[in-house]
Amino acid sequence: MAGAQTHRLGNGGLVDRSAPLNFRFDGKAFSGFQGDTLASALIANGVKLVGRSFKYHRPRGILTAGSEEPNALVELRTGARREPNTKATTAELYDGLEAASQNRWPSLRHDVMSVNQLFAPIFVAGFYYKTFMWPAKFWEAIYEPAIRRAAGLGRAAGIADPDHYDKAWAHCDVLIAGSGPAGLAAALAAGRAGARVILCEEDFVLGGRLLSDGGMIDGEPAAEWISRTLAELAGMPDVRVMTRTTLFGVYDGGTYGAIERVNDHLPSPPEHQVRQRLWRIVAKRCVVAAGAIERPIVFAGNDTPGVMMASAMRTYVARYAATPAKRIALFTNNEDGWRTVETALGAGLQIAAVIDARPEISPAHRSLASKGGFPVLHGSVSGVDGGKDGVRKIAVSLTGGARAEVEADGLAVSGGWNPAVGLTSYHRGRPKWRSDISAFVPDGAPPGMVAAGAANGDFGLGACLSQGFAAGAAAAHDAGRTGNAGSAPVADDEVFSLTPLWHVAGKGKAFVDYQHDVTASDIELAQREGFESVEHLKRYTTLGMATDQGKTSNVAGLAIMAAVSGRSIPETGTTIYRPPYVPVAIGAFAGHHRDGTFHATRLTPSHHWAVEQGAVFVDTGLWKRAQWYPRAGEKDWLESVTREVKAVRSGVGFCDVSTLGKIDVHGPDAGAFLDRVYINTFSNLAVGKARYGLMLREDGIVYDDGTTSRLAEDHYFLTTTTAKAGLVMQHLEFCRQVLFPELDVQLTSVSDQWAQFSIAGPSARELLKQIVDESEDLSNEGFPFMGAREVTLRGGLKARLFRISFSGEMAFEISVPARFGDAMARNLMLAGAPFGVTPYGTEALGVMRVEKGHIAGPELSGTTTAADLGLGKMMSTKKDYIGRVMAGREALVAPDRQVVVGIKPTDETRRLRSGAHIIPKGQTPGPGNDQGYVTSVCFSPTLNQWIGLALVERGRERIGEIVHAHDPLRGEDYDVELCNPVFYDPDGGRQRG
Amino acid sequence: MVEFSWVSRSPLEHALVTGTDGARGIEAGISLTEIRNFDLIQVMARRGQAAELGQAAKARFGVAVPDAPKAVRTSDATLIWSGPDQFFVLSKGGKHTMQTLEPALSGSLSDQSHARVLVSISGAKARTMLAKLSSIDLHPDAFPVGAAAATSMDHTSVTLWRGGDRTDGQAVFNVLMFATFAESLWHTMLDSGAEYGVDINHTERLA
Amino acid sequence: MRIACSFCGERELGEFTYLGDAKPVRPEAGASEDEVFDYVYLRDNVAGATSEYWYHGGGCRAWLKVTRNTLTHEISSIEPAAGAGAAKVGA
Amino acid sequence: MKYSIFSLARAALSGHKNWQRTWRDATPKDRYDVVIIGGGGHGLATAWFLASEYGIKNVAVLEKGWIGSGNAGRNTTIIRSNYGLPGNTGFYELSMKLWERMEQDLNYNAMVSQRGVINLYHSDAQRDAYARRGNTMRINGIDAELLDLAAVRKMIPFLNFDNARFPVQGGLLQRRGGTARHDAVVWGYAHAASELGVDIIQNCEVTGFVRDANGKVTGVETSRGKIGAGKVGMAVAGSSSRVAAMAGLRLPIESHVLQAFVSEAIKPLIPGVMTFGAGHFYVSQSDKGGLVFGGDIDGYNSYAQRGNMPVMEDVCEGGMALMPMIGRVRLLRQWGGIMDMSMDGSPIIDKTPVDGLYLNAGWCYGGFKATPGSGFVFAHLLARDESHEEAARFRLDRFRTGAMIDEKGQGAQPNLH
Repeated sequence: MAGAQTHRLGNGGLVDRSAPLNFRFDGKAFSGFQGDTLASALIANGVKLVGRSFKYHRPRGILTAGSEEPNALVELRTGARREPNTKATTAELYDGLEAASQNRWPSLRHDVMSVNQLFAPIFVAGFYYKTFMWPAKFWEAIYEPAIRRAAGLGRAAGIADPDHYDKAWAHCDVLIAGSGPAGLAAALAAGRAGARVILCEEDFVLGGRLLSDGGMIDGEPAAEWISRTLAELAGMPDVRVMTRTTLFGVYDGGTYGAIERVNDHLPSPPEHQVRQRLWRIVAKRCVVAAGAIERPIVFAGNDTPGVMMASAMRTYVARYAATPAKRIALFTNNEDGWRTVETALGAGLQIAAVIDARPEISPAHRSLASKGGFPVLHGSVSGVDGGKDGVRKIAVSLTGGARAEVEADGLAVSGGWNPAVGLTSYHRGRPKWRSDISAFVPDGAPPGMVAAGAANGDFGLGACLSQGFAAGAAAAHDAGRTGNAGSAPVADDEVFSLTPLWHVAGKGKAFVDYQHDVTASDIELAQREGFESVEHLKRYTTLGMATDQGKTSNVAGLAIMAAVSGRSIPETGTTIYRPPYVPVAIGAFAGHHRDGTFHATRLTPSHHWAVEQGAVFVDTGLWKRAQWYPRAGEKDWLESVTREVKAVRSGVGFCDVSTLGKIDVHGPDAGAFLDRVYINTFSNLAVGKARYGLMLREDGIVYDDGTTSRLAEDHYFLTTTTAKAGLVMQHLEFCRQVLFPELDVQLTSVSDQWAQFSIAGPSARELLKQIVDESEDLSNEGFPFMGAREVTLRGGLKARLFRISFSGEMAFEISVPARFGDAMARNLMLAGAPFGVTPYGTEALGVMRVEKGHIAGPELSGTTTAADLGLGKMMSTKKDYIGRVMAGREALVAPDRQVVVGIKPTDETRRLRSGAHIIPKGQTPGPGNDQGYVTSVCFSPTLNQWIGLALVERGRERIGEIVHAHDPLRGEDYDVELCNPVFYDPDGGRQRG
Repeated sequence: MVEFSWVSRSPLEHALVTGTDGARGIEAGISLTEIRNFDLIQVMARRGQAAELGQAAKARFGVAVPDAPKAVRTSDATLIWSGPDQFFVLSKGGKHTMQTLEPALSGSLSDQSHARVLVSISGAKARTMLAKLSSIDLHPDAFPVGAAAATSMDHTSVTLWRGGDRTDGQAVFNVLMFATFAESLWHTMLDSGAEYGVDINHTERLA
Repeated sequence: MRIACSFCGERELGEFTYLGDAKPVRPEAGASEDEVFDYVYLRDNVAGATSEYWYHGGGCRAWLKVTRNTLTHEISSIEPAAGAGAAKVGA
Repeated sequence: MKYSIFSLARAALSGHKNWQRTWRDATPKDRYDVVIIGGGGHGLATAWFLASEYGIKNVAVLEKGWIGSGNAGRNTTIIRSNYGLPGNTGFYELSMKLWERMEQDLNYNAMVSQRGVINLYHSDAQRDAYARRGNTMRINGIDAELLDLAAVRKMIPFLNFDNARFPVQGGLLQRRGGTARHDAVVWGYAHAASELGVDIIQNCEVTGFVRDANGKVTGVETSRGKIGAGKVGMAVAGSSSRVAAMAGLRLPIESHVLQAFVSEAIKPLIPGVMTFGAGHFYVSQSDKGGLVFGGDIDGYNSYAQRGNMPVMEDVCEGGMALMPMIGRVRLLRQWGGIMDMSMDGSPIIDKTPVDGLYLNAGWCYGGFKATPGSGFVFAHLLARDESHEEAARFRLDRFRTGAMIDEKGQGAQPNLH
């Protein structure tokens, strides 16, 4: 067993002495017990120096025993699991734990950067805004890298997080934050009333301050009351108690965020389990029983290791049986601090003195002091003599001006308590000042939320229990649960008398924000320079911006600002409280949405067949589409694609086009409806016919295109582009439900119902004949270009057949119910074998569409008009339709607009690239002559050269002109000829034939 | 002349491996069963005709069509609310098809039999696992037998409803998901259930 | 945020898509360019309660008219779009 | 007071007791030549340029809260000039050039840090779009490089290249892009403007416009009384519609919430600014060590300055998809700003139909990088009564004429820009 736990009491505490745990801190071996935090275990081993501060690299010890800790931050774990800035005060000890101090070099004891303290006279708040400006180039080169290296705290792992996270939803009537007396009482009341309750506790043990402070409830010791209460709650099936879970935020509509540290108390998560889980909790009501945070007093040397919050000191002694010091002094301005004296005495520790800033103390405490044999000094701590190894001596300014010294190895400090007002303030509410406790308390809260107990500024045990119980009962009632809650647990209230004391003037640095090294004089400087608004103060000094978000520092900072600016604390106000309440791992917010499961994947009906064929896939939105089908011996994608295109143009090929959006448009007004959403007319389309349609946005710009067929008088089948499928459905529903509700039309997405294949090439009809029933007439007369009808396939399966062509060849699209899509691909291969059928992918599809001059995504850029795309003639003048009026605006019909043209390089061997710009030949490229750009390019096997489409100013008037393609990004410049965008079969004979 | 075989393949045929997945050595907390042989017809009322459609459907199925998010079982079909004035007719393959329903129901009908995959989820940890996928409150009081929801899982639209309990009293949740998303969502389900252990099956029988 | 869909009940924000202000009404056919411009481009952009269109695309695909306070996100009323479902609208 | 290492050292000797206010605490005068509404970066920069470039020093900046309390104080501090459309390209480059001399101009260290901005692409189509944009930049004399996969791997080796749903294929890099310390920009302009005589008046909310018989704006009503003005300039992005409404104007603008996030401070991890092309996520690391990141707007109109969880999750999902090494880094703080989302995603800097009232608005989520440029051209407009040539396309009537500047091609739907 490593280490001797020299500072562990012989008995007591909530640690399991039968379960010793080994751990390392900065490479040194120690031991602790199950039930320890890393901080309590370090204390039990006599470790005082645990970290270095942000700016001055001052030695720091453990200040608190909770999630408000500013000092004791470590790098926990190693390798890919290294977690920087982990609070030792909340990290549960496990066997084999490894932690390292951070922000120091080469070691914690000997940190070279502590030289910064020598420059402290210059490194005041905001000093960097006033210097490092000359020479200008030095900022990025010298100053900034140095600042960045010095700043930051721990080191992130730098390699992928190996652990898993997930996210879950929970629903309840009453959500409770905190399991102290108020939280447990709230849970009892709500649970008894029949409410569905979720109680979140960030600690791994339930009980909150009761675990450290004890007390008597309903006549029995607190520990027994906790057990009895937990047993009762465990018997309620709709009460869920979640430990290691922090409620971190409240969002709209009663949605709360919580983080559950499922397996952080283990070296690594067990197989199939997550490290952490993000909860989205939907609650009708929420009781915030998150307690309060004890606040420091600002005095010189208050950051010396060994200076600790009084409540934390007694938590370590009482809960963990670990002794931060043997001879303790207490500096308090309130009654509560004295409890640390009682706890310490009870554990057999020495009290060196109590320095009480109040004018009076109670007779009970006076007699305690005389019994304990320690002096009570009326006054304040004005300095601390000590260093890395802790406190040695404490200087006291006595009321009346005299000075005293106290020898002690630990100083407990209590400046009073600040209710945890985060959750109640996250909807930009500002807390209000309560002068009897000199603290901000919630002033209202987000809808459905209420604070109770210490979180509401009522610190007495009796008040916590009664308020918590009442809040729980009321919350259940509001949520419609009317069962009998019974009576509230009862306890006495302790006296809480406090004389505000924020800052003791003295020589030496007095820290307000420990982690960010913000001192009282920094706040005074900020005021002097006009940064009086609390938000300016925060931003100028960085007060409250550290990993603890000012939980221990903000109010003291405000109080000092108030004092120097001559305003009251409530006049000075608070900054805005922002979630999360504690920092939350980014991985938890992502859950399983990372790596290959970042987004869902959509597969076409023939996907697995294409995998068998060795297809290369491309991501298109969420789809995986076959991009091309390489064959043995082909040296690159271009060779494969060229083969596929040639095969289609000379024989026949097929391509899965199921990714197109497909919508059934039903109803007697279906035609009238389509007339309003397309620029062209569909009401006059004959049954059994298909027509290409173009729709605009209301602003007159082209939205989407596709082919729509009329399958029956009251049934159209509409297709959209792959990219816009979902959006077009949404748009059409808007048109149906909002714009044209008088029309009797129904819309259903049938995108996934149909596997759709394009079959293209001179042999397409011959191939099809093999597949459809022989009774089907596929002749040009029986089924002409733009025909659409149901057909029966051999074997009896019904399919929809469309005579439409994207490739420019004689082509069909055939739809079969999707579960037959795989069989369809296989059958097309079989049926097409005699014709040399070739499956082709999206690249070949793209090549053929460019050869044909069809527009696609790059031309449908959201800034082009129908006329820009050469489709202006489709715009009906006989009807109203979406986008009609705005399309007529002067800039959208201007003669110098960029319009689609074809381009081919004058050097036929030259490759084209999309994104090159078009400049008039002979001119030097500049903003004044940038006339357009290349939208789509391909190598055309048919023309045996690269061709492309471009958007070019007045392009259609300039056919035949040689212009310059300018591509400085890729260092290319060459001439291209503007040409008709239809490179292949411009008369369309092939597709009609 | 080549003989074609028209084999129907479930979108999950590749991904679904019968057996167990995830945690072993414990009784599986999740049971996932894909139901493969069903007909699913979406029926939408025409404007002003919801009542007529309801009457026709009642005549056909013997029960009132759900007018709120619910699933109603009849002797040979389940009618599942899918939106205002619209519902699904889910039946064993070949039972209620476009051909049989179109003449009987005066609405707009679309065949969705191939557009969806049907998975039923049960087991002691079913609700716990579904809490990772669904934002719907599945507490027995909030989502009793017959409750239904048109909702989303993993940003993907699904229809979720609670069927009749298993003979051992465990709740059964049915999910209709889009076919082209099914493999992806299936893997997400397996991931969500892995820590509880998952029993995987498929069946041709619609319960 | 949670939105109580008129048909599905209360659902989480992620199931909905926002469009915008529900006050502007699409001008009738034959309206002038100025009128349509006003409809398409100009907004009151109210700081306070305002009526707006949301789409329950992750659920029942109904368009909803939601009255929501843009300062607090509080929703005070929700009604379906006139043409949601099969109700007869107009003559 | 001149700021330098020497003044700091001198001040240290006296315990920093002699520093003056960074800007004067001015009391409103009866009348100014120009009143700027809005003490954010744009308003203060406008005032400084009016005083320093155009010699107009009788200027007041009215701020309803504390200066920098709007979007200037709650953004992700990115500066860049990588725009692709005429109107934007030249303007943002003008702004970038002003960033490059800001600290010397203002005698204030705004920590302008040109460590590069890279927009990653994940598909051929995205590459082509970036190629088009990058070439536009180059044609306008702006630095841009198109990196292929190998070059990105070399530059940012820690991205998820091998196990990604949408693998990175390359990126468009602007090396001169980077970040600046947002608050310091505000304070620097305030400091420098105040030194030139500009009155900066905090806690002064404009409640109405004073109009003469012809309707011309001749001053403003404020919470601190009536203030006369030769001209009034609005630079109140986030509140543009509300202030314009006081003058009877309706704008092509909606207010939306954009969330941003910062992590705990960690040692240097990320170079420059990176934008994920297959999801909504961009990130940089502050000098203090926090990862500053954000993503898409929440998508609904809001003045609440806070957002909801779906976007927060979406952003972190993007982050984890791009660089799963940040899984154990903790998100420290989440906040929201009000974006002045215009109908084409580009700003408006123009006269209004109301005589004497000038508009600077519609910055969407890109206003910070524009700060110096916006101040410069708005000052030009106010001083000369005509648009600066680099802002000539930011006209208010462009929506009426159809001359939109729509980089994303999303049309008149602000939440999609």
